[in-house]
Amino acid sequence: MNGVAFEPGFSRQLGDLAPYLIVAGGGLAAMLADAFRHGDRSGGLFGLSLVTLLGAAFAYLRPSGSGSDTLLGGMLANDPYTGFFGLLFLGIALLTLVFGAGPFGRAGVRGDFYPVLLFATLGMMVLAAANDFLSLYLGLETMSLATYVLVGGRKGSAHSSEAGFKYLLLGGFASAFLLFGIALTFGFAGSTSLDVVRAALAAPNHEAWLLAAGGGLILIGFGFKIAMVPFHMWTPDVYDGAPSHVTGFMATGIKAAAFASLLRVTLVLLPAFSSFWFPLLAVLAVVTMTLGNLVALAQTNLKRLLAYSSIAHAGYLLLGVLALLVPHTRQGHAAAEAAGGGVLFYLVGYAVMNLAAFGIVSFLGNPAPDRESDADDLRGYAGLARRQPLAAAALAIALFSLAGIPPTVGFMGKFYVFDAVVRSGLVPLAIWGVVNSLVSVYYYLRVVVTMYMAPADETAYDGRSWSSALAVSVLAALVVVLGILPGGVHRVAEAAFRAILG
Amino acid sequence: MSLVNDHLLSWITFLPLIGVALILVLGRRDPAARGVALVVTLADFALSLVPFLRFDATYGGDQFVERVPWLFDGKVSYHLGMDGISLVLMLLTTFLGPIVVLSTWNAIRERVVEFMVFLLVLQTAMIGTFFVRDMLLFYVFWEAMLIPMYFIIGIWGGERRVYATIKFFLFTMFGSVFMLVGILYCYFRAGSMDLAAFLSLNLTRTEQLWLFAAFALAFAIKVPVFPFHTWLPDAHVEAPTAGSVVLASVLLKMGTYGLLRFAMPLFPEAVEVFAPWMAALAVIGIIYGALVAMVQPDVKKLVAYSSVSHLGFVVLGLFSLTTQGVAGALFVMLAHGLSTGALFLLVGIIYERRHTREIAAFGGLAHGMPLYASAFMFVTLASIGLPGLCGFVGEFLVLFGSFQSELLPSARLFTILATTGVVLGAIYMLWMYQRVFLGRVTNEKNRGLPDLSLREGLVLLPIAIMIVWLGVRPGLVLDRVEASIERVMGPVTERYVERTAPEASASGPEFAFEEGQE
Amino acid sequence: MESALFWACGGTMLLGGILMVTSRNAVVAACWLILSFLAAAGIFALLAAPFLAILQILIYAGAIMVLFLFVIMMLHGPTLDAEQNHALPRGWPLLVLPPTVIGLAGFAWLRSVPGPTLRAHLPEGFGGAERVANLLLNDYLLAFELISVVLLVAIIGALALGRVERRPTWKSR
Amino acid sequence: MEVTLNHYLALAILLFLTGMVGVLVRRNALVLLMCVELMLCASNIAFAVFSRKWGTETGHVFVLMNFAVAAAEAAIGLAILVEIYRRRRTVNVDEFRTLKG
Amino acid sequence: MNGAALTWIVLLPLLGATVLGLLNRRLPRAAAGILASATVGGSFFLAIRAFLELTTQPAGHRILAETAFTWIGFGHLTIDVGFVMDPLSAVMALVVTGVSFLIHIYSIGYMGHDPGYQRFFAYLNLFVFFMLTLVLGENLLMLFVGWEGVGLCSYFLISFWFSEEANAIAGKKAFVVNRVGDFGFLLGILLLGATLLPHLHAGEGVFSFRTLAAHTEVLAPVATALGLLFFFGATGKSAQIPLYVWLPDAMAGPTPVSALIHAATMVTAGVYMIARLNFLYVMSPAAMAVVAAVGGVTALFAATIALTQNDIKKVLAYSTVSQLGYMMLACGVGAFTAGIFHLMTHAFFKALLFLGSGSVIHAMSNEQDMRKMGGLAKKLPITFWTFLAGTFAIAGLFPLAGFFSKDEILWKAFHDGSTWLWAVGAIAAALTAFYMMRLVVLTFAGQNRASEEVRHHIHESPATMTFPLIVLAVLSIVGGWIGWPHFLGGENRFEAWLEPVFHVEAAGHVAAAPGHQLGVEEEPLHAFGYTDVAPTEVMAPTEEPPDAHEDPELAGLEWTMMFLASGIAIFGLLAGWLVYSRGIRVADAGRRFAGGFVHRLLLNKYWVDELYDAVFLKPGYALSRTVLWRWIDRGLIDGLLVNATAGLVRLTGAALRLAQNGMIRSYAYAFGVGVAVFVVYLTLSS
Repeated sequence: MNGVAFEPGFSRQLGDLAPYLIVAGGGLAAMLADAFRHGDRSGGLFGLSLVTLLGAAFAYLRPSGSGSDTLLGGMLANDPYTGFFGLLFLGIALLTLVFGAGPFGRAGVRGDFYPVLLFATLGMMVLAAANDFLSLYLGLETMSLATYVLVGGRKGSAHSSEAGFKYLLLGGFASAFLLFGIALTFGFAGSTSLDVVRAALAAPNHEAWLLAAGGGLILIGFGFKIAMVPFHMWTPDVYDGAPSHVTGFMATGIKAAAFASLLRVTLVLLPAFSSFWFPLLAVLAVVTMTLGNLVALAQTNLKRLLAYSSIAHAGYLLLGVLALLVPHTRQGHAAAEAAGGGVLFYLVGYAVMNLAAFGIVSFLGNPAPDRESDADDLRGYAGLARRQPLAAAALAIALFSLAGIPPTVGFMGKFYVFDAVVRSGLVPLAIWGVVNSLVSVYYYLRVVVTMYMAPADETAYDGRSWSSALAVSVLAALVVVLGILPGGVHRVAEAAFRAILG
Repeated sequence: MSLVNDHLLSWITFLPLIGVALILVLGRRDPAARGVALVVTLADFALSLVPFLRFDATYGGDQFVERVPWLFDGKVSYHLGMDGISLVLMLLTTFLGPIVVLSTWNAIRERVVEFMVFLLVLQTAMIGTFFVRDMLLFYVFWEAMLIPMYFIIGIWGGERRVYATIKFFLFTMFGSVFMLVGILYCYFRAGSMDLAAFLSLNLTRTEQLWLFAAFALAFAIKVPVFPFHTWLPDAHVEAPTAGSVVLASVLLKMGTYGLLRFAMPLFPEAVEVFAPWMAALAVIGIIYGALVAMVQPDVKKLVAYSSVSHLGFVVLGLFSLTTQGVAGALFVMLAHGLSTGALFLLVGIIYERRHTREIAAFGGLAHGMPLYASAFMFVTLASIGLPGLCGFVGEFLVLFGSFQSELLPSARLFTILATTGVVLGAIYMLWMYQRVFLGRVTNEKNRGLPDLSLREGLVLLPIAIMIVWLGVRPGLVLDRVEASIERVMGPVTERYVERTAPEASASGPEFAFEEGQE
Repeated sequence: MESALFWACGGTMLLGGILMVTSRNAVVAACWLILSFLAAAGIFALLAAPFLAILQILIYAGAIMVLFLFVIMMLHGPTLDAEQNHALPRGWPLLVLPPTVIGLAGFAWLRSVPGPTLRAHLPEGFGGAERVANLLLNDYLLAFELISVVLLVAIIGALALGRVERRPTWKSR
Repeated sequence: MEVTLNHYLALAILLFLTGMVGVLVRRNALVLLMCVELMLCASNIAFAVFSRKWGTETGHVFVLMNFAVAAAEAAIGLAILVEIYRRRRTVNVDEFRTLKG
Repeated sequence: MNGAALTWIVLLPLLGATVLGLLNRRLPRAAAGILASATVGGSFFLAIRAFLELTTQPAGHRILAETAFTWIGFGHLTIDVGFVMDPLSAVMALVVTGVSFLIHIYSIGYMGHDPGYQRFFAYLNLFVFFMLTLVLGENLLMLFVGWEGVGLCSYFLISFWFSEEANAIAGKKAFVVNRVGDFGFLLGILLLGATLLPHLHAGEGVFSFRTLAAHTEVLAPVATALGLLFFFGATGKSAQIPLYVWLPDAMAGPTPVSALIHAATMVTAGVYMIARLNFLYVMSPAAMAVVAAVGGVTALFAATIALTQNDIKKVLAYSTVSQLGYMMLACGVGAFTAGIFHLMTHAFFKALLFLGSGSVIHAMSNEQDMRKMGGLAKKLPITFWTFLAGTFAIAGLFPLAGFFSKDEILWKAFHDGSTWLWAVGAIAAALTAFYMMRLVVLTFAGQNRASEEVRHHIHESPATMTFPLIVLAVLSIVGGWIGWPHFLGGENRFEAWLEPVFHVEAAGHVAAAPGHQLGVEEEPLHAFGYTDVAPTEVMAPTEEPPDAHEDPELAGLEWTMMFLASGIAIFGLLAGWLVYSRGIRVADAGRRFAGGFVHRLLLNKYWVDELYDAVFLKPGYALSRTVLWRWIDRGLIDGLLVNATAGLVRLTGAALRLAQNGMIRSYAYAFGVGVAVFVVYLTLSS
């Protein structure tokens, strides 16, 4: 029995493992540094984390050293898809760092924030790269556990603890389903490796029922993470209770990671999914976006509003996944590429615009990041356009983008996804999708109305942070730039997806 | 110079955006923003005269074409072009640009920088919409128009501005999202977003019906065609003067322009089926708009409903499916742009002085403000289609076209009903005029109001000149659009020629919804 | 023999579970759960997983449940006011409806498919510490490393969240 | 009657559902956490039985990992619970509802 | 002669109007009056020159044409801006410019103290411009431009004193009622265009009278529809039933306006149009019959109302309506020449009467109620005598202008129409004579009934006002002589002059004959005279003109009818004189006739205004306000479809929000339900 470590190419694999190693090492270092640091300043930790993230990003950008498709005996995939998402997660983490801690480590930010954030990022990276249900599960749990800590970790906040507990309990609940599903899949194929499962599916097998059930339960597990109805109930409460920068991290990172993994698993379990689960999934996608948008209409809390909007967006993204499940899409390679590339692009765009939004919510809550309430009450945004025109403009751009109005990245994302949906012949779904985005316009506009058209009142938020402002400005600019010139990113996304399409 | 020459349309489109950059660079100083906006819009107008002068009226296709691949290796491209139809509507837009800027001198005192920025962005989006020849790009410009207008109404509007602006936004979005699906479907079928590729599609009858419905809904809401019009009065009443002017003069034309440019040539078979329905809605709009305008207590609302009526003529002209009718429709678009724009400017002027638009609050204004009253009367006459002013030519051509239309079933009935709009138009406009301007001064507040100032006169004068010019020499427009209209309407009229030549085909004007999506 | 053991262990497990769910007192519930876990060790043993059986007792029944008991005691009052009289809320039949449906469907489904007998030949030392450890440190090296990260997160998290100075150090590798 | 894979699977399902019922009906946060543990344990049994079926220890590794995850989850969960208890003096999950709507 | 003469005839007044309008009060009052009069005078002068030039041409070639530019050119459709003068438009142009010139001069005095002096003249000049466009326009659409333009000026001038709400309302009413007529006119134009366009070459002016006349065979099938539509337009402008209601109200304008626009010129535009389109009408006996009937009934109807009115201008207004009915009657029986002849003479004497009444009103300090007048003959001698001349002229006393024209109409009605049309006309003539005499008696005879202060200010008007009176009085007396009929030994130059335009009169009867079809093979009738065909050939169908001066039997009949008509006129005049100067009791008895109902009926103008108000205006307003706006717009569309849908969506959202109750267990429950759905779905589908 030869272990992975003794494979001949292991040393070369190390180069490809560098991103994971760097982030893990950075996390450890941060943990230690936190333990031994003195005083309240955490500038060093910030620097360390920053360097870690940049280093990992750099490592991703290096050409692959091993030339192998998988790493560590097939546990992790080593393909552009992984790199695409890895870079996305690192970017998200970087921005979360800026929003959460400020440039020099904001006073009052606890030291554990840095290592936990890095570990969560590591979990996402592993999840996106996982080529084996074991690594998938562990990546997921690493990410989740770290996120529980981040969510519940606001000092002295009842909301934060409550959100953390809700997330943890329901997360554990969902993990159990996922785990059971993996068990059944394992029972079907005799291995947890995705490659083996794929091969087992190709061979004739009379135990397809195991796979069908297992696939369903896995879908439920992912459904929880991506906030698919009816597994979405945690989303608003947790988004609301978590510190704003963490909410941004969750809304963008976790969703992207879950979709990254879901797409990979989908492609593996495609026969089961498309024959068994397609109609139900279609219904749930429709219900997801509809419910998300409808309930968002009734919100007066910006974070909750964005939470419901994120549920709705999960619905749009699911449409892209559905397009993959349609038989003739699968046959036409280009159509499948369009669908996957669309979803990937959408995730990037969604990250950009949502981070911009949460970034603003986060820094408006300054200078007391740990106080009980965030800058989340819509009324506090009244007259923001007069007090902080830049922030208001950036938030407005982000919201228009979320609503899918050109020329923003949100529109292009919808365009790519709906294009794929229409190509797969799912025109009614596309119609329902656009009707939903119409409904969503209403509540996004309401926020803009409050910022631009309502008179300011005394309780209005007025936090400031130049670094966050800079980051948000860059993001807002990116929203527009990617809305006008999406071609490059989309090409990369398509290429990344092509890698797992096989 | 070739940098400008080869990209003339881009320059015209994006010059206002350069103005935006300039305003932002200069910082938050109001006078500078106003100045920059005025200079930029003037420059844009001047620049827009270049293609006007160099335009080849004998050629109906696109001129000054620019095409750069954008997405999907050029399946989606940055494709601009200009034919006669685009030319005249673009000129209307650039012509009104400086006028609108100038009209805000007193009306907009708060957040001037933002206002000018939004105005210029809007200008770019509107001009671009007339030029684009790529469907995705068209959709981008089409939707992008909403944002600045949304802010203009929402920030500088009246009491119920938020309701109005959201209504405006949602109504327009409501239609256009279906159009987006339609565009995507055509793209899927054509493999390219280029308008030319769409035009060469061979769609089945069922496809055409659905797609036309999707496109037409988007445009009908924007026009607005009855019964999708209710956003318009609200938007107009709440919008600041400049917003109303742009809204009425240019934005509404987007809908009819879209029908003409896209919905009709792309789906000729469906056009035939839908033409009677659209014409019926148009006629209803004409009469209904006029009747409802008549009973409005608010001057601006009255003018808004009159827009519904006028644009009914445009739609009727388009769906007369004759070149005369279409030319008339185009002309009404221009005429309505001028006259209703001027009406809104005039209403804005009195609103600045009195801070009300209630008809009942006025009376006898002609005593104190003879110049203003004369100007208002002049524009009123243009609006009700007095021969010799611009309104008549368009309405006449529309009616003429629709009356002799052979493609539109019961065209004559529609025309006869539409003609009553001529009577009703006179009723509501003159009645309003009588109540506002004539009679004794009953309200003391209406005494001693200053008459038109020099600036206000300057704002109105160019419009007045154009109203007369177009009324007396409509050839200015008609000559330039003739070839283009024939080309654009080609797919529709060809079918007729094809069909009448051998024998009549069996297709009746029934909906084929039950056939469903293939 | 195997059959009897299965029914005994399985029955015990299920009983423990049900009693845990229905007992008002959290301490009692924890005890029932421990019973259930102990029985689970038996099941593991039956399934040729001796290593798992041992760890089940050590970690689950031992460490984790001790932690639970510890926290229960710390949080004063093992029984909730709300659950003073009945562990189950009113309307619980409605609440257990979805699990019941799932269960019925599951059983219908299990009955409809043939159940393979578990008599496959197993290699020597199957499920023993050595073989498992070998696998863990070779093929699943990544998992092994990752689980350490998970535990690390748990440690940091628990430290940061709970502010309880003495954290469960027993969990370190 | 011979014990087949389906019997073990049925046991796992039953245990899983028992845990699920517990999550649905109980109000004591601690019991809720325990119920989740029971559900994880049920999954572990499923893994073990499939490992037995295929004669591979992959399932065992999975179960092993699961122990650690369960422990980590319990640790964090309890830590949060302690924090909540400090503020609210209750572990009744029905009262954890300041966030809603 | 300068080629641009026609254009200048039209443009001169526009020039004046522009200068006056732009400079307005910056222009000295004197200069304004002179400028306005001068431009119209210039037009008059040019019109005379053009007319003289026309007379030098042979009968079939009396045509002057100028095309300025193509107005609307699109595809096949060409509409030019151009002017043309043929015998008919020459007559019209002369009448228009001439009378306008006189009235401009009159206005210098009459409006002397009005603050809106310059504005008044601007409008007046603008009116002349549009009227000349109407008359001289080369095509139907130009006619329409003028048609609309004069309506607009009429609107301006009626509501000239806009301080009075009533004046403003009257102006609006005039415009709107005219627009109702225009509805028909426009439809006629559309039908005409649609019918004609497919038969034309590119560049051929589709509405050009020349084209129309050349394509009568194309128009024949739709002639009735066209005739009726155009006539509907004419009922608006020329104040016929049912659209006459605006004209009496239009008396709210200054008196010169009433004289010029609402008596002499604009209101006759409808008659002119029908005469101009005579070739169309002769193809449709039905349309002709309608025209005749409506004209006759209007003549009688308005005359009865005029009997009871007390406002001096109102009497004249109804009289105008009545006289316009005469003209229509003439056109309707195919006597276009007679109609135009009466148009001209009417322009003279009705302008005279209005100006005279203006002089009276001026003298009476703007009093218009005849009951407060009386005995003015001595104080206003010029006014009185000229007014009397006008009265006799309108009554149709030989040999005043009215006699010839009215007699001709009655004769034609009898001869070419029917006895009942003649009877209607005759009764109307009697009534006309009666109420005119009533007016003269109440105004000029007896004692003055005005207040002391008013009486103190009574004085004869200045020369600028009396001069036009005198000129018009002379014209009213001698103006008819150019149409001295053959049977009285005259030559009827007027008829001869218009011959080329109306030569189809006879042909019309041919066409009207049952069973006769205007075949394509037949030489089209070149009514407009732009034909290349030699005049003799053109005259071919009219070898037998209906003058019948060679037929002694007809002449005898004509004599009889003439005496009858004159007798009627004299009877009416005498009756009026007797009733109102001596036997007031007789008048009282008349008032009490049939319980006073008839009197009330007439005094209230048959309640037609009230009827229209109740049938059209009020329901229309209520429909618009309540049903369309409140119910459909706000209620149905905005309320139910838009806001209610939006509200429903929001409500659904709010309701769904309740599910998010914050309880972990319910979240888990939702999760569990979801799982159950999955499982059940799987069970069912496998």
